Amino acid sequence: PKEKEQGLSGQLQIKGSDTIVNLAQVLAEKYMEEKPKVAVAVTGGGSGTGIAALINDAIDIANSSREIKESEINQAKERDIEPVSFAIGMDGISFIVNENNPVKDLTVEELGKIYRGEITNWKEIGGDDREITLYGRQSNSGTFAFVQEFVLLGDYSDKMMRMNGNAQIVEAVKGDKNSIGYVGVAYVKDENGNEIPGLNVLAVSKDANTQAYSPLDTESVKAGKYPVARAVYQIIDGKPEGIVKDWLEFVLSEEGQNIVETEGFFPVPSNLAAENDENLK
Amino acid sequence: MNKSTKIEMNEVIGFGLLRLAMVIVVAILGVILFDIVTKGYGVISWEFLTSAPRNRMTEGGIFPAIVGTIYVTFITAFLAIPIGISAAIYLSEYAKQGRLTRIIRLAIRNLSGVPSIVYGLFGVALFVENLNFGYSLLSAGMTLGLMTLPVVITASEEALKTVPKSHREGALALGATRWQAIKGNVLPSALPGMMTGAILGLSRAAGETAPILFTGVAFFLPFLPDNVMSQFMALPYHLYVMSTQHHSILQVRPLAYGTALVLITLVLTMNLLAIIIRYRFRKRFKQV
Amino acid sequence: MKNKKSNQAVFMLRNRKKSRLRESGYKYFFLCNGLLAIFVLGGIFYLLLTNAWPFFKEISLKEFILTKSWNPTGWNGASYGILSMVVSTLMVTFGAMLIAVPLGIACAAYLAEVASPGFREVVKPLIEILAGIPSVVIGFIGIVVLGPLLARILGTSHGLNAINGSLLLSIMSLPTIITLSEDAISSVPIEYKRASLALGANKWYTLIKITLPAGLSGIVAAVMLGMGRAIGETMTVLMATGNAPAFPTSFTDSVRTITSSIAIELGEVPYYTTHFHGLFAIGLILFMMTFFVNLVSDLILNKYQEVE
Amino acid sequence: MENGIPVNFAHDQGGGSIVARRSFDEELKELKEDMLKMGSYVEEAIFKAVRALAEQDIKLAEEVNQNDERIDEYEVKIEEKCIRLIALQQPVAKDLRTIGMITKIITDLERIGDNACNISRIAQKIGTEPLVKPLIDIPRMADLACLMVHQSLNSFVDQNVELARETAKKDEEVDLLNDQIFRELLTFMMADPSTINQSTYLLFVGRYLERIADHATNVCERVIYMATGKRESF
Amino acid sequence: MENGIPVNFAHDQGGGSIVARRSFDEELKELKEDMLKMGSYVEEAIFKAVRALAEQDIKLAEEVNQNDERIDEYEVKIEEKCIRLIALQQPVAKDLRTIGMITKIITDLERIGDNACNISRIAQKIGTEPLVKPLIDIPRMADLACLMVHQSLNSFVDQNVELARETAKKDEEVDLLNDQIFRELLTFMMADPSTINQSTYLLFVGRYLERIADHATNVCERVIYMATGKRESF
Amino acid sequence: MKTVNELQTKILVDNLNFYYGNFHALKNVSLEIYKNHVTALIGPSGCGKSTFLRTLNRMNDLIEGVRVEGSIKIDDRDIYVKDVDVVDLRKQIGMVFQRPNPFPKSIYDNIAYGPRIHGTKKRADLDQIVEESLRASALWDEVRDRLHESAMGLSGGQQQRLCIARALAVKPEILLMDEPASALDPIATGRIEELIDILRENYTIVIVTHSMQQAARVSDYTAFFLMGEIIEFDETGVIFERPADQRTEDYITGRFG
Amino acid sequence: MKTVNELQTKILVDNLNFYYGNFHALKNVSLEIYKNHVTALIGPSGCGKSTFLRTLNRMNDLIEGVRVEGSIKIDDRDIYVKDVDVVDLRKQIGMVFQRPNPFPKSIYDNIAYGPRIHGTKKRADLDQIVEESLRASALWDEVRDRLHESAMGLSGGQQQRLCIARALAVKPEILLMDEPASALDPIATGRIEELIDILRENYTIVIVTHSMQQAARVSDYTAFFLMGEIIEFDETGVIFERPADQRTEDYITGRFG
Ligand SMILES: Nc1ncnc2c1ncn2[C@@H]1O[C@H](COP(=O)(O)OP(=O)(O)OP(=O)(O)O)[C@@H](O)[C@H]1O
Ligand SMILES: Nc1ncnc2c1ncn2[C@@H]1O[C@H](COP(=O)(O)OP(=O)(O)OP(=O)(O)O)[C@@H](O)[C@H]1O
Ligand SMILES: [Mg+2]
Ligand SMILES: [Mg+2]
Ligand SMILES: O=P([O-])([O-])[O-]
Repeated sequence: PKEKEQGLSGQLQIKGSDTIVNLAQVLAEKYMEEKPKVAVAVTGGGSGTGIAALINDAIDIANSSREIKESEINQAKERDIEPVSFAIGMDGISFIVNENNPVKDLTVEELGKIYRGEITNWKEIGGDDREITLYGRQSNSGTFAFVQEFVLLGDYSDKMMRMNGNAQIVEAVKGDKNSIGYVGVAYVKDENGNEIPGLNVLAVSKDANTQAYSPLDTESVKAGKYPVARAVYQIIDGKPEGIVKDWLEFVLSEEGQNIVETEGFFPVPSNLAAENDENLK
Repeated sequence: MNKSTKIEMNEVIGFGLLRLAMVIVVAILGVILFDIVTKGYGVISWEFLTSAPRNRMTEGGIFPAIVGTIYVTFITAFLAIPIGISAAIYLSEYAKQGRLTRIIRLAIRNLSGVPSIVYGLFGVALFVENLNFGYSLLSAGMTLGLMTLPVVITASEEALKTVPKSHREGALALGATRWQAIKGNVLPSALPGMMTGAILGLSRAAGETAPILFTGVAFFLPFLPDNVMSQFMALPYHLYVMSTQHHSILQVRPLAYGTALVLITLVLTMNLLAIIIRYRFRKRFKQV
Repeated sequence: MKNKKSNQAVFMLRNRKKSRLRESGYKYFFLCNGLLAIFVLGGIFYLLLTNAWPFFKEISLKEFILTKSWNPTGWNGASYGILSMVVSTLMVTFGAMLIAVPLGIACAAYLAEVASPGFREVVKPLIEILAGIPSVVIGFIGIVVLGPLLARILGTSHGLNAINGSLLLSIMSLPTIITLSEDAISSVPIEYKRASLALGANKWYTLIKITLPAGLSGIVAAVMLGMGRAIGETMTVLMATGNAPAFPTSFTDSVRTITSSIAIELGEVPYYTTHFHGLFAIGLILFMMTFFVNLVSDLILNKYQEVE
Repeated sequence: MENGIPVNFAHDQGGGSIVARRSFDEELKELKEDMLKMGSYVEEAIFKAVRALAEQDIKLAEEVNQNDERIDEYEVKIEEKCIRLIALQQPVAKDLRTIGMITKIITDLERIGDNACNISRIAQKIGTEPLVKPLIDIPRMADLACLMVHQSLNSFVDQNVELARETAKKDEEVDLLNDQIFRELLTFMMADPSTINQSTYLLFVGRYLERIADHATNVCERVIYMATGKRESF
Repeated sequence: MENGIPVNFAHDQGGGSIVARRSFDEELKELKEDMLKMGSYVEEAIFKAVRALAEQDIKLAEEVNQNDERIDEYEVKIEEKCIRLIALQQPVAKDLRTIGMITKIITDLERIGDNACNISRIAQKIGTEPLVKPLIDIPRMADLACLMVHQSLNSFVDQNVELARETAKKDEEVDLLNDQIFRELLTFMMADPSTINQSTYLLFVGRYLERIADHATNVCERVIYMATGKRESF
Repeated sequence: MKTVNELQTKILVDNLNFYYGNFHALKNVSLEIYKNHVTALIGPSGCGKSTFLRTLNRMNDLIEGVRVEGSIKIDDRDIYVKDVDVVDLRKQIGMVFQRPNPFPKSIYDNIAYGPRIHGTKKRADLDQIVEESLRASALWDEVRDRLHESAMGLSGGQQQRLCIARALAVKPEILLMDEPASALDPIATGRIEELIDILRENYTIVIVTHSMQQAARVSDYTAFFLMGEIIEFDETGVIFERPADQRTEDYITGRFG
Repeated sequence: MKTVNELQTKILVDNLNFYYGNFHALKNVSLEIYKNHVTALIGPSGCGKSTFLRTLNRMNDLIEGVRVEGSIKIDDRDIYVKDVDVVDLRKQIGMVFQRPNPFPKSIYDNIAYGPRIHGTKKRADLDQIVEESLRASALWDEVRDRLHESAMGLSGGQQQRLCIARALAVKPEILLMDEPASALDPIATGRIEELIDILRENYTIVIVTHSMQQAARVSDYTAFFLMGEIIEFDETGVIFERPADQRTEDYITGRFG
């Protein structure tokens, strides 16, 4: 009976998305408070890394800030791995510039041009006469992939500096007047949900004719008005069982979703929540 | 007289340049150490050293990383030292001049030049994949062990070489077998030197990141590894994470400095140990 | 006397097969350990090669070497060219050597020839300390101290570029160059210097004309080894060079070296994909580059020891 | 001993460490002993020769003749030893002077021996033919010469300059005796030409003894020179 | 030369490299030359002494006496050189034997010189007192002795064993001459006792010349021994 | 030099040829080494003296690519036949090297080393052996009070005598010495020579030296080597004073080449 | 030994004291060194011979913490006063070391090194100096055909003569030699000694040696050092045969200590 009280015991290996690594870590800390016999290991490295590790059967849960690709599913299946994705929250990808940059909003198309290297000077889009320095993530990043898929629709400029993590981009942008970068929304907010100093979060509009929204504007993101919002996932192998199941239940519970929100993300929208429930059974 | 003053001038200028170079190098070292020590010092506390990271790693300490580094270094040592010393004994005591020996030596020298990231690749291919050790202390430790091997071999052989040939001949001429001569006359004299080399090699291993990156190190582990198949945290990787990937780098920068300070303290303590051993070893030989 | 006779030539009578067997046992045990070095090196080469092999089945060597861009996740299909990263690597290394070689040799000369023994005793361990500083720490310094500093000095918007990498790599390779060059200079027999001084040459002249030339091969070998270290260094460049995969055109460009490419991408790739094998292919190239450098320094060192 | 390290502990008994150049010092000592031995043979030769003459003992004279060979051999042997020692041990300073001295002293000794031999030959020639007069001065001279030889060697061995001077001074006495004998014999011969043959022989004997004393004086002079660095003439 | 390296090129003229032990060989050569020089003095002394006797030239006799010192000094000098050379250069084998030989030969030479001196002293003692008979055999003996001395030295320098043997054989001749002189003088003395004094002196002269020849023979014997390793007795 | 009535052959070398790879280092060397005598090997540098010495205790076995032909018999037993135990052979034949090479241990442990590896374990036995050996090498009085101090603290000459003591401690019958005094000053050299003089009574000694003078001072027999051949072997006195061969003469008089 | 009518003082050392830190290495040394003569310095190891030799060309200046008192005059000029040009001084005083130490350059460059640093640049001049120096050191004939080969390929004795030639090339008046033959074999030693014998005609030579025999072979005057003091200074013959001081006698006869 004592065992039951104390709950499950064992290890949980989580790896992947850098965007949500901190979220996962906080979740893990909280979870372990409740289930002290469970040890949760969290490792970053990027969504691709996590998925790769899952495919390589090295971990229990992969964090991903993008959907798993078809090709990855196929690879996984080749190895008898059955990836099942759970959306655990929403993220608005935030494009950021230095605080001294007069540019306040851009269209998705402009962003695409900037990152493809077609626009190289801020003056082309209403800024000062400065060459643009591009900061982005590395190819293992889900954010990288997401932006490529939904914003660029092409290749990143090879002048883009591939930073190792969201935070590094934030730091770089703060220090670089010419910069533009993209990070998960959680990285541009402080504990109280306010914009952190030293940078501007650009408002993004779908096209020249629509209104631009800021990812800091929770409501519009939730409402799906922010054009570069995405879900973030945890992917597991097969049906959830045991600790994994327990963990996912915790994450998707109210408590879990509160943490998601305090960490700067947005809770799982209902359509996805239903899918999750389906998968959890 | 004129000419000789000219000569003096070139001496003054030349040595001035040399001195300047020295100052620059020492200054670099000074700046690095000063920066890390002054900024890291404030963070160091008992709690920092003995607790796990908390609250998105913005609080708490680096205990699992310290322990992980120590564990992985031990595995490295277990692999590299016995093999390294044995190989050195072979080379210095048994090997005959020949193609095989030449190849072994060449292999060792090249191994020591192989980039650490290539060891990482090798570790992934061999330990993680082929031998199926997975992401674990064992994979990482073995990878580091192989990387350290050439350092230990070279240093041990060097130490063996400082033992005069006459000690061996003296023993053999008394009717000692080869192993007796090595055990009784060569190893005792060479041991401190071997230890020096081994420790230097290990200190390098303890500070390495690239080889463990894909073989077993974890971003966050709230617990200590309990067996060799566990993942682990390590100081260098922790520092890497804290300075490039953390949620809010600026917020944890003091912790990063603290980690850097602990890391270099660990590494430099090992170095210092090696230097001290060597110094005493040299002194002993000087008496000779 | 009789007694003595029977004692004579005992060496004939005993035949210690057992102990001889044991002796050769020891020998073979140690031999195995020695052979391990070959196995490891061979193993590295073999695994690199076998893991790179599938890659070369898909991508021709020519394409691999001559294509500038390395973009396995390219929008219009992957491209696997290492030219940019090889050039970046060489550039950063070259820059590092440009700084480290004169500085290192000068320091070595200072330590060996000018410094008082007390100073030397203090500074040599310090240099070793410099060697002992882990590369992440150096990279960290590159990000937090050197990067902003460079940005200010160069007037660029950021400091994560080839110069930063070169400077950090020069710091990484300085200890190697200094210590080995110092050894080479110190091992120049003092008799040479004495002779020169006794002929009325001053110390500077002696250093330039006698000591350095006499130690040259050792110094060259030291430089080569330092270079090897710079080429193979991973974390520092990964953290401090900006990692832009573009073909570099100047030292203020951000660059991505071979090592950082591997370090970045190895984590993300699903195993046994073309990309995965491609990383082993660039690992192989890196391995061969350092192998070559080491081989050359080895040859120099060997020759130098022969002369001695 | 069967089980122990076979060794000669002789040199260890002193309890101290071996002194430097032990073997050289020993060889030098041996050399001096050889020289003294040779000296004693020479003295014996003089003594016996003169007795053979005085007592007309032909056999004794014969013996002296034979022993002379031994003396000659000794000289050769010692001289070779000296040269060998110099060549092998490279002595310098006092050691070298000592060995140099010995090579000279043995030459003197050998010549003394020759003179003794000459005397014994004369004893043989005279044979049993009655002596022209009983020999008194000649034995006295012989005793004196013997003494000189003996003392000169001692002065060398002990490095005793005083003794050397004293001994050298005796040469005068010998010379006087010789002159006396010469004159006496001349008188004899003139008085009785039939004694001429024998007297002539005896004249030679005197001359020989005088030469012996001269050689002993030589030795003394050398001892003095070696010790003081000054050449004194007697 | 002011600007050049000051140097003595003498040794370079051969065009080849310096031969090993050049200085030692030179010193050895010098030593031999000294010995020959000493030999020539000795020959001169014999010659002059006998002439002084025959021609009753007291001044010449005096000269011989004085020159004897020179001979003695030569002996000392050469002997010291020999010892020095052995001590400094550690010669072995033939070199050592040669030097050893020289030390012995000069002893012989010195004794020959002494004998010559003795003769000249006798010439002084006889003074202008008319000679009992014109000297014929004595100069002949002297010539022979001189020749022997000369040839013995040559045989040494040239390592000529044949010459040494031939020379040594002459000793017999000298001995015969001496016997002849002895008998002759005895007859004289018996016939006329007033000649006893002078005759005795001349007896001694014969004896001295005979000794000279003996010494020359010694030298020859040594040359033969050195070359052949065998002792031949003459 | 002692003239000895009865010469017993201790080592008989017959037609020995030795090759380092293709280099013919010893050519048809035949030699008798007499019991309780000192035999000196002289000859110009590189003539094969050390090589020859090392063939006697098979130290050359340690070098690669060497080849031995001919026979060496010690006490009538060939040491180059198959089943000879080299370890025992070396025990029987002590060796002293050019440079004093004490182990960096205490004086006591240096000497006890040999007996220990050959099985003597008891302290009392070892004590006795150490004392005997040190006495035999005329070092006892100098070191008796510091047996447990490091041997490295001894002077060069003392170290060399220690090495001799170390060799004696395993009770060899033969002592090989390769230029044992060449690293020593004249005074220390003198002591070593005296020691050899004492040891000759109980051991058969073969000594390599560069100096004819030294050979003459210490040895009874001398062999002159030239380019791997023995040119002359005779009593030392003969070699020293009247060598038979002109080449010997040239070498020892310093007129070589 | 040559007896010389008129002795000219070349170096006058007056009451010289030398300290290594607190260690008093030379004590009240006074000595005259005569022009065109060879002066030998002998004495036991550590007595200060080398130190003294190095005070003469101020090579000791290179050591830290040393102190010199007293005066050394060369040709009546004090070399320890302030404005002495040490470079010129060393040019005037050649030095030859214990171990042959040719530079790892060609024979030619070795010898041309000194003249070059002192300003001779013309090839013809250098050629001449090289030939002259090599002739003077009796090496010309042996190396004339291989001037541009490495000096390291010469034998030890040749190397030492090369070092002498190198010293001669800067046209010194004085040659200091610190045990110049101690690393050489007897034959090479003999050649060096002969060379000294030739050079004495034109140079003032000071030579340190450990061997009284060598001193006696090559030198005219000898100074005996003991614990930093000059115990005796006299003509070599006198020191060799009848030294005045018992300590000298004890040292040279090998009965020291
Ligand atoms: N290990 C080896 N391999 C090849 N040749 C060798 C070896 N050892 C010696 N030699 C050669 O054998 C010859 C004889 O060498 P050895 O050492 O016996 O000479 P040595 O007479 O002792 O000379 P030294 O007096 O210089 O000691 C030399 O020509 C040497 O070069
Ligand atoms: N650089 C130095 N620092 C301190 N002491 C020194 C130094 N050089 C020499 N000495 C000491 O000075 C003394 C004299 O040394 P020096 O080298 O002149 O002796 P030496 O007579 O040449 O001896 P050797 O014959 O061994 O060459 C020695 O006691 C030595 O220990
Ligand atoms: Mg040898
Ligand atoms: Mg010295
Ligand atoms: O770190 P990512 O969320 O961009 O994969």
